[in-house]
Amino acid sequence: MFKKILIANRGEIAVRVIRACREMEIPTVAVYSEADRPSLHVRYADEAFCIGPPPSTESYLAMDKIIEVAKKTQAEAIHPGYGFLAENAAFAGLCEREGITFIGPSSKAMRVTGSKTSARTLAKEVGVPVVPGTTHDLTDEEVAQTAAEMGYPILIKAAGGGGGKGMRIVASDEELTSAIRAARSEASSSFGDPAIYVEKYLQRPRHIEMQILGDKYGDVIYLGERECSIQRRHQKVIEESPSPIITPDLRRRMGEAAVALAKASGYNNAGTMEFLVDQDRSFYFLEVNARLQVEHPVTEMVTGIDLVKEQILIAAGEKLRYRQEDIKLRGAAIECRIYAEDPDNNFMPSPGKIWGLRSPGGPGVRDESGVYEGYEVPLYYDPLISKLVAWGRDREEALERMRRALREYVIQGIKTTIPFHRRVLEDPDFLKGDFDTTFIETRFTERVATGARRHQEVALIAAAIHAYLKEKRAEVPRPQVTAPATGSPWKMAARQDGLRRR
Amino acid sequence: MFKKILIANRGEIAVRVIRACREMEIPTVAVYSEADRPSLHVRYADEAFCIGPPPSTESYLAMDKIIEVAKKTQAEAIHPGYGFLAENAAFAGLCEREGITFIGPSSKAMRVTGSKTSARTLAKEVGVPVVPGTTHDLTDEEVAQTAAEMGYPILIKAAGGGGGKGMRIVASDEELTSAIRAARSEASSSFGDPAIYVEKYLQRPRHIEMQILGDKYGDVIYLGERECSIQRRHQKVIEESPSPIITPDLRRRMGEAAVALAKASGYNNAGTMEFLVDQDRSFYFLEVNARLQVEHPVTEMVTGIDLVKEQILIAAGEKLRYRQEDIKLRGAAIECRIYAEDPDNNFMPSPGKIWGLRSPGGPGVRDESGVYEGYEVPLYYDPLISKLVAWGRDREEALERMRRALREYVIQGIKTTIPFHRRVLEDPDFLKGDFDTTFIETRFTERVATGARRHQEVALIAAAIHAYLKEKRAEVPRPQVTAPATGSPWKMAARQDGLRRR
Amino acid sequence: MAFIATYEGKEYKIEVTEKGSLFQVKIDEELHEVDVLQVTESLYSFLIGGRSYETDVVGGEDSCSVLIGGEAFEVPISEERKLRLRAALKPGEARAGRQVISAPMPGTIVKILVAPGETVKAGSGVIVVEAMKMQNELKATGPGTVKEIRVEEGRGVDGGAVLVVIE
Amino acid sequence: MAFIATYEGKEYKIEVTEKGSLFQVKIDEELHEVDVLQVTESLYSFLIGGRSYETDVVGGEDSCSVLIGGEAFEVPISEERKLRLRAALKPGEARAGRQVISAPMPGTIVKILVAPGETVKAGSGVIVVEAMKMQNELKATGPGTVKEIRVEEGRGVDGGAVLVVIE
Repeated sequence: MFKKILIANRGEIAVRVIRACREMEIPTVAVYSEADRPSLHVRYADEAFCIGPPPSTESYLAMDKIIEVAKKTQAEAIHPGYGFLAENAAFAGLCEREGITFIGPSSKAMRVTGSKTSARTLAKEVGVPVVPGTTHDLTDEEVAQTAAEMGYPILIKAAGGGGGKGMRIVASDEELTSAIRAARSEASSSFGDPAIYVEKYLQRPRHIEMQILGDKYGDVIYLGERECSIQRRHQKVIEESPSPIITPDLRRRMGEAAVALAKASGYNNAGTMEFLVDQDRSFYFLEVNARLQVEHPVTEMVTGIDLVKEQILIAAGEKLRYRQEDIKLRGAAIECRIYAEDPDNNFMPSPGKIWGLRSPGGPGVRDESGVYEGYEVPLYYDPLISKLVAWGRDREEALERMRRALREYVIQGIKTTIPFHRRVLEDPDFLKGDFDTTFIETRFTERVATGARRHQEVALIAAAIHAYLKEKRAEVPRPQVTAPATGSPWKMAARQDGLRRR
Repeated sequence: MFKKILIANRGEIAVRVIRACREMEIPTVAVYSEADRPSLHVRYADEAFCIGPPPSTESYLAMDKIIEVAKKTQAEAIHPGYGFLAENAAFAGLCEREGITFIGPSSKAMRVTGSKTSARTLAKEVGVPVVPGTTHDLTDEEVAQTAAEMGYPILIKAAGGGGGKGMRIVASDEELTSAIRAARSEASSSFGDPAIYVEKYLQRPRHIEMQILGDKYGDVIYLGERECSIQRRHQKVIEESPSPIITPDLRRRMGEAAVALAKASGYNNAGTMEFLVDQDRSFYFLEVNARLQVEHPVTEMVTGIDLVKEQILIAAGEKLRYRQEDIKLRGAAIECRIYAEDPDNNFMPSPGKIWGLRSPGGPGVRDESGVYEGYEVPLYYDPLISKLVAWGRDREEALERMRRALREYVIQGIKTTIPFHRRVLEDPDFLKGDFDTTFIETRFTERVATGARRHQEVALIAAAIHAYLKEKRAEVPRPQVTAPATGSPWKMAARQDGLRRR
Repeated sequence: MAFIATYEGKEYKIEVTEKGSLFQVKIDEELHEVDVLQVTESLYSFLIGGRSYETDVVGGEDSCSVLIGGEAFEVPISEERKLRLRAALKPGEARAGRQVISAPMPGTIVKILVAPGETVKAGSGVIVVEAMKMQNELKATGPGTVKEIRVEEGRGVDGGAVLVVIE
Repeated sequence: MAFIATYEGKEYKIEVTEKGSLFQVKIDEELHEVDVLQVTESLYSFLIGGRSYETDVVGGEDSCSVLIGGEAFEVPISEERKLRLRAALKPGEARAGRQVISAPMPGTIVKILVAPGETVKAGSGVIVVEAMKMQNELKATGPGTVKEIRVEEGRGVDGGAVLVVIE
């Protein structure tokens, strides 16, 4: 087994990987940008090294610096997390040449699956249907030409990666120029590569993906699907496993298609085959995510398998520990992505300081967080601060628990998507499982102002008492409190002011 | 379903029950003593009423006051948690007469199983072996006489309840008088009943219990065993499911014995049949715990069944939702009880204020806590502040995760059993599953002073930097900090002092 | 102490009195007895007639943000005395026919799409701001002429900073 | 600033210097460069030669409790200057042949098992204290005569309070 692993990432996913390493008793090395000294992954790792200024192009995407730290610390392997260098074949290749194990597929498999051209060609070869579209990296002129031939609506996508970054849906000629500009610019800053291509935009499909695991000896299994249709701005926000619409037979057929694709491309390690599923339950291969996915916990909770540990074991050359018949789904799991965004203001990013934090607990609830009270969410990176996951005996119980957990979760100081998730989890269509990828934008009505507002009177009382206590503190000279060894003098002062009743 | 449930308990178990009610969308009523206004269960419930002074005899054991609150709030059912009134047949009977559903077995079943005499008689009738001993409530003279007849060592136990309260092991005549006095006094203050009885003390047995669920129509199933041999002062501190020594055949035989006992006593709702298991794997029935157990989460995690919800459904008159063949154990779960006690000072209680709290998270970890940062653990009650539970694919992974979680868990301001658990989880015999109920007292060696102390130098550096910063703050007049809307001014001051690097 | 609070357009007079271990809060003419436990500076546990409310309150100068059971409320509130004082001093302040495009959050100016003096239509893109990897094109809300551009491409800006003025 | 710390009987002289964004800590003659982030008043993140330490420090007057990776350390530490000053002033202070039975934690006196003037053996029970539902019988550590009983049955006592003196 590896004697040390470097994690080339930040935030909650870096913490997630460090936790797996701690369980396996493998020492870890964190890297961080100058903006990330206070980040949790720096505290959790055994070693930590600064690799440059805040912009990710100068730090988390700076391959040479990361390799340098790995060599200096004698890390034998690098886990890339997701985003940043996770699907960068050049980086995987660099690791291979430097004799460091990249925890993910080989650079060769990554090139085959990372280029959408060859992935789709491969799919056709093994008989898996694909969504109509181009697969080349197109020039601006080629995009316009393809759009004209194919007819609107079309989808512009970044060749370099996923996650909705660099993706634009275009409904007409007028929108095309600014959409191309925006897509290239986002693609460039997110993946270091402005290449884009075009796909036909299907009407009201579901986005469903298959998790696979493959070892270095050609063995591949699938671990069930994830339903990822709840998206805004083409970015997933709620995922679940199993999908409410997948039958055991459809699961088997999609799983076998995913395995066939993986085998044909010589894929190993954890990976995801993304599909669109039509209203008549036909499925179309979309692309390969040659990495761990953000939503991997829902699969972990229904299969009982720790995907990060399996990634590490596979990268270390172990054979798969499971056969297909060992994989059994139990119950249902759902994930809500908690972003530092304002759901009442078009999901605008809301960086800033977290003044108060109360995380949910209790049965069936798992919070994968990268933040803490007092932490300042920086501007420079993806605003995902936590993944809240709930497991239940069935979908209904998973939803019950998620609702309960969302009620317990309080993050103060910044806006988050928690209120948005609460609304989705009360939507009758969502509860029935009746939705598609356009659900949030077209059918889900934000009930921002219409809610019951049951607590209006209490809100007035709360505001008045808070204002009263503030005024009182301002008037009376603060008593000389001898600060205790630890703890907040504010709390002490409040106590001494006689606010604590009974 | 019930329109409202009152929870006649406090702390972490009250929070646990409220969480189940929230998931089922049943409003809750909390009761609290004057010492418990700051307790978490008061904040979590929909309604909360003070029922008297801190001593539990005047509050949590005051049946009339609790019934009065239930009537006032129109609560249709009462969940007793564990401890306090949970196994009090008089209270269950009072609820029945007042037309309030007691969430637990009927008062009749409770009398049959609660009296150790009839429980043991019943066991003999259905052919389940029992540990030798008396079962009557004995006078001091009868205790002495029985001890003389039976021979030392003997065990004095409280007739009114379990959990090690009111229990004393007596090795010789000289210890007897003070042991009787202590047992009666503890039994009286814990269960409101000084009755005690005597049992032969078996050598090096394992303490293994069977979880059962029975509905009001005579259907009973078992949900696998819990291994509870890791005890100190006859009180469980670490529990796991499954037990490392139980084979599928032994599980079936013990499960069937448990079901037979439950059926013979007309038992319904959740309950536990406690057994001692000999070194030759013979099992002896010990007693019935006619309530939810502290360690119920390990069973929940391996079966996937929420026991508190099942209790509520059964009490509401629903039929069992599972048949025996539906119960499948998956993986392994382990629980560490986090007590406010000093493990380096003979587990002395350590009440006081929690100045700092960082709870563990991530895959497979569940923290059932009743405390928060700033909370003061009161003197008056059981010092259990949290139950930390870890699940894994197998026992090894559950242990890995528990070790990782114990490392993440920081509670400042009071002493806790966290360091003790860390030491047990590194003990080679424990890891092999080779232990019995005497393990902690006889074989486990506390490595308080002998540990590797890898971080001695860092500790010196940390102490010096902390002292330096304190001196510096004391010297320089504190700058006028404009307190932000929320948050600790200490942190602000620290920032402005330039302590936050990079 | 008396306060004036506004909620959904309606104004409320609220009087707060500390009374032994309880607070009495009178909203207009209705009296509420409140058992208050302040857990942290911004977290309160209130018991009002037996009902339990876990409530987070963050107070600015003239307004409180209140969170109860997941519902968020923005309550403008001031001490009555101070409010009267201020009202007597404050001059009128209004300005029309002018659009101020300001940064919705802290970020970096990626591209300025207009030039001073240029006329714009309602909905035309004016400026592109990037924060947390997302580009946002800010648009004119109505027609007008670009009067001022206060930033340059590539510059970082604070949330709320004025970027472009259109008249 | 210079400090004197003691650990496992050994005395260390430690010098702390703030140097730009780092701290230099010299223990006896060895120099350590420490990157310090104070997260809360008692939680620090230290980077020392690339190694990351999440460290909790709670400081009393003359001693710090330090927690690193689950290991707890009690480090007596004082500023050198103050220590010198105090050493010059402090009179000798020792008292022998005397047992002080004090409350190990806050609790209630359940029973006093001895009377003033009574002789006790090593290991005899002296007093029973109850806290958190557990009764603890405090015992004499050696033989002697009960000199003073400072409490009554049924009374509450603080942790550390002197209960019985035996000579």
